Amino acid sequence: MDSITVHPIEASTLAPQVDLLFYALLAFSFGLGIFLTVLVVGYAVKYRRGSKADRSGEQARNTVLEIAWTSATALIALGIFLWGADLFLERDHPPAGAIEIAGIGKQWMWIFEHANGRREINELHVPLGRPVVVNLSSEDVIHSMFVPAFRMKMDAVPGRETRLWFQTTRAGTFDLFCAEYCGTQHSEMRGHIVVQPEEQFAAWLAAAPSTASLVEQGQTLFRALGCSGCHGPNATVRAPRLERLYGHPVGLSRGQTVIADDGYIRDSILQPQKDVVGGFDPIMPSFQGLITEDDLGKLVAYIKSLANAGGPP
Amino acid sequence: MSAEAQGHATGVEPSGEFGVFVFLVSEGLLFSALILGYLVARLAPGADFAAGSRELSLPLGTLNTAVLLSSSFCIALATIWGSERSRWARLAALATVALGIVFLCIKGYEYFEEAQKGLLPFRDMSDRYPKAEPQHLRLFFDVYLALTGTHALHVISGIGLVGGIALFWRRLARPAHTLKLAALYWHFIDVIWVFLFPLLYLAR
Amino acid sequence: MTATAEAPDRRSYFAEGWNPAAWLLSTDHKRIAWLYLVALLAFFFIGGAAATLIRIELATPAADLVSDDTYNKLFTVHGIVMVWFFLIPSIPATLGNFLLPLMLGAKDLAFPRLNLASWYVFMAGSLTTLYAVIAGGVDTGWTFYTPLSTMFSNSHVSLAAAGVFIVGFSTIMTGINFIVTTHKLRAPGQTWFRLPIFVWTLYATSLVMVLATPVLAASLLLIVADRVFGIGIFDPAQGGDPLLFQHLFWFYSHPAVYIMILPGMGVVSEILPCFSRRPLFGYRFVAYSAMGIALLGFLVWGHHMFVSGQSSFAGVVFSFLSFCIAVPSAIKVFNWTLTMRKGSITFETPMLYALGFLGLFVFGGLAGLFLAALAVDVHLTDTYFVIAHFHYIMVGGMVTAFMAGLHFWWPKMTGRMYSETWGRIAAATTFVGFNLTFFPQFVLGYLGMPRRYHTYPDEFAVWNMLSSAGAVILAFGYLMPLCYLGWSLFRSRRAPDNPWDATGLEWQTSSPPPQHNFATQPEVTGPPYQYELPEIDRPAAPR
Amino acid sequence: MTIRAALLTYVGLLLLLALTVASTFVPLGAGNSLINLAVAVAKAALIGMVFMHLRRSGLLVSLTVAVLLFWICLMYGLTLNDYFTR
Repeated sequence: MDSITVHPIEASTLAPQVDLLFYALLAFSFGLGIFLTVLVVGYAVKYRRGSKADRSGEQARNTVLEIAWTSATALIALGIFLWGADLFLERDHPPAGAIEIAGIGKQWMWIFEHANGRREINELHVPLGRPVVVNLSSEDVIHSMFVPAFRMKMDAVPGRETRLWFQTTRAGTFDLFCAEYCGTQHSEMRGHIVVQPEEQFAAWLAAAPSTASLVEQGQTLFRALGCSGCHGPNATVRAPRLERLYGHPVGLSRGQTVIADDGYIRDSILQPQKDVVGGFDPIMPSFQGLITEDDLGKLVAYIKSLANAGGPP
Repeated sequence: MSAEAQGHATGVEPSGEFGVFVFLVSEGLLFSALILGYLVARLAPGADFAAGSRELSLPLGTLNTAVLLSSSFCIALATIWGSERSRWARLAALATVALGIVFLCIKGYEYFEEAQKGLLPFRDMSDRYPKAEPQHLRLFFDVYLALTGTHALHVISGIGLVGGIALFWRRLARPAHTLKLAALYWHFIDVIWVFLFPLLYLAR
Repeated sequence: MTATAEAPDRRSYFAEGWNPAAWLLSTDHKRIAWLYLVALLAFFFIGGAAATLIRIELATPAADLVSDDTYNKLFTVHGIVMVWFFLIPSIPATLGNFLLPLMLGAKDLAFPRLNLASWYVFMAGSLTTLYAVIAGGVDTGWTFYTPLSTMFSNSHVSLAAAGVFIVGFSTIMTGINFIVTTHKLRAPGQTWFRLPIFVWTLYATSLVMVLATPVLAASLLLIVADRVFGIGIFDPAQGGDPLLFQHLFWFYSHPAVYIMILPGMGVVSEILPCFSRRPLFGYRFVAYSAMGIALLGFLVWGHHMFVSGQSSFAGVVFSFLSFCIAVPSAIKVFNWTLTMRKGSITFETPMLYALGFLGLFVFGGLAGLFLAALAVDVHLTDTYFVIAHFHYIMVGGMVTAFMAGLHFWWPKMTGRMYSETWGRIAAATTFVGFNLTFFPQFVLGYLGMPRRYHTYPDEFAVWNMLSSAGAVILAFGYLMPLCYLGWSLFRSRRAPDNPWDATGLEWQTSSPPPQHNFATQPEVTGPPYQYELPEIDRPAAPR
Repeated sequence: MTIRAALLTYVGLLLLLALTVASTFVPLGAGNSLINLAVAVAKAALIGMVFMHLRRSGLLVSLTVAVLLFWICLMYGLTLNDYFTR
């Protein structure tokens, strides 16, 4: 690219809002910065030794002035804080009906999995205008998914799931970076987000090589790993059933009740002794280190799909 | 603050004491940071972190606490006798060192037993520990080793300090004063253990 | 002790004894300051050499000078050396060490032997880390983030961390020494509000040193324990939490930023009044704001973690507290500016550096507002915007202040004047070179270029090229003082006791000072900075 | 500090130790932790006040100890603020 860029592309609903705050801050900073520069340079010239300036009536302190600029600074800071925080908290509220994609960071690549099982590496296709939630996890160290055009960034932390969402506003191909230093080839951990109009995206998704959907793959794993031996319908061992589990409250042996969300299911697979369901023995083995993040995502997807399955528990 | 404002008027003595306390603040924050690791693990929802506590030997832990409290008492006597220029001061300091060594021996024996059971990362735990789910135990013993290990290092340096003063008593310009400053450090190590003991041994 | 029969010793500390032992075993704070100065300058140029290689590599988008692994090791060395072996001790251990007793009218620090020991501990630690670097390097970044540093890095992490751990002890020793000295060894009549601002800022810095460094020690200890024994407190596979490391690390490392900048603020607070011939405007507010910064500096560390997986609520809390710290910083800037009003200003080298500091600190500080604003930080964090921001504060602010202070007190330290012409040229060169190097990085960050990138997409090429070009100028700016200051030691005119006609106890003794600083115990009778306009600028007597 | 005071403190410390160990055999749930913590604070206070003669040290030393406690609160408060709201 030959021309000098000073402004990154805006391609999400969030981008113009962040830019508005950014440019407001820029205007304020330059205003104040230049005011102070003019003042310093002005004083330096005006009161240089031997100049004819009037030097009478000088003060060494002025409490009213100190209080005035202290409170002015505090008020302006408070205003910027509220603006930034308000915009930031939106990240906790993805719009309803967002499509969910699993994103996995791994030294040194990004793996994305769509709900129908289509996987891509270092590239992520998303439909234009639809809200997208990316559930991030990491296989090894901390990574950070960063899309400058969306003004959006979130760390992928090993051992837990984090989340970011965005809603695109223009079609095109945008940079995807890993922003958290993750080892030797950190700067090669780059990719693209391909934003396509809805129909094109649907066609792309459907043209997927005939792999099974995430849920189907999860079901296969569920049998292969032996989960169905205890949790399945014909199980002999007493283990909680998983139908209508996701999104519903679960009574624990400790007496508390939790809602079975993604994190709960994940933890129950990796650290089964942590939250034992009331009335059951803590006999489930841990799968920590035995399955990849990739497979874990499939299992969670399968268990989530059971939420609406089956009859009354 | 009146003596404060005088600046030079205050002698060297309070400088030393003040300096030691500032150092202890630093040390206190070191242990606070490590204990924060303990709190984060223990307060995490669900995990039965404290269960690891049952694997520790309560009798030995209690005995060791008593040993360390006794050593503190000893060095307190040493400072009293030191200010009275009594010959007993040096003996009490040596007794303190002896109790410190007893503490380390008991602690070492505990480590040995725990390593035998496969609870410490010195041996590969997956083979040694019989239970299928060592997850929480492992984290507990990680924290346990970090806390008690750092504390043991402090006991060792305390032994070096007090032992050095007792050995070179005659060659020091003001042995009683130096001992008084070292005693502050020793008591501090004791205070740290006073908190570690219930956190680790009595969590149950 | 008492100045009875003995004739006052007029021989300077600088002339007394030039064998190695007389320097290496001296407990004189002035000589220890020199030991630190020489060591720190060496580290500054080691860190600078690494930075030069980084900037050459980044001049083009492709990898053309070093491999990715070498690049990662270079920025790690640059970070570790500059932060722990230069910036943290820079002003406190050199100028602070030299001046604190002089400014208090004391013979030495409260614990002179501890002071000497701190230098040896510093050398032991820094050379340990340097050995780790020579033996193969460290590639974790200076932040040592887990689990990269504990589980995945195959480089010499333990050794490097051990070195930093040891240097931490030296920092704590200096902190204790300064705190006790300030409390106990002030001259008769020197009440707290008669202290120069430089002493206030050293005191605030020392508090931060004593309170923050042990927490760094704890986190490094746990990293080494993880690598050696497998103690997985930060290891998610054992149920530990990698974010806990970030909390502990930034609990130290954010206040550490104030260890770096506070003494710089103190230096500028000495220089601006002197060359404006005016008392420091709002002395008490400047003093309080130093203490305010030291306290608030501990409350804001979470702003390094807005996208780390920390809870949103915690993010909001830390953002709010981060904005609070803007207030005392702004107070200082306003007060410095008004100090110049109605003064009689001259532009010697220290003043030029101080004015440069003011400009760079203001713009660096304002960039901090962007990073404290949550939604904007999500975009800017871990990009070159952050790099530009903290280099404006630490290099533009701290190193410029260090240069200002070095030039200001050079006559006192050595008894020699340096070339004023070269001094002014160097000050201007660093200012221009600095802005050319780091301003483009603000733009790069906003465009989205992540930090610690060895190669980058072509769209960032132009700004990177500009930045690398600026770095060449900056390098010249820093090499120049090395030459003419070094030269001045041997061939230059002798300095008078008080070349700047400054107030402050340190100027009342000879240049360089005698071994015990003062021939007679000085007394303080009034507030600091009692500057008066020179005859030529004095207004007609008011009616 | 007199020998008598030191001895009394020592006996007090051992009694507190016995109390805290004994209390673990009574299942009280969170109450156990509370008792343990209270006893630890009491023991630390005894050691500090008598053995480290904080009672007689000047304002400066008391202030130093206060600073330590305050900073521990800062560290714990702001870190746990994250963990409790995740």
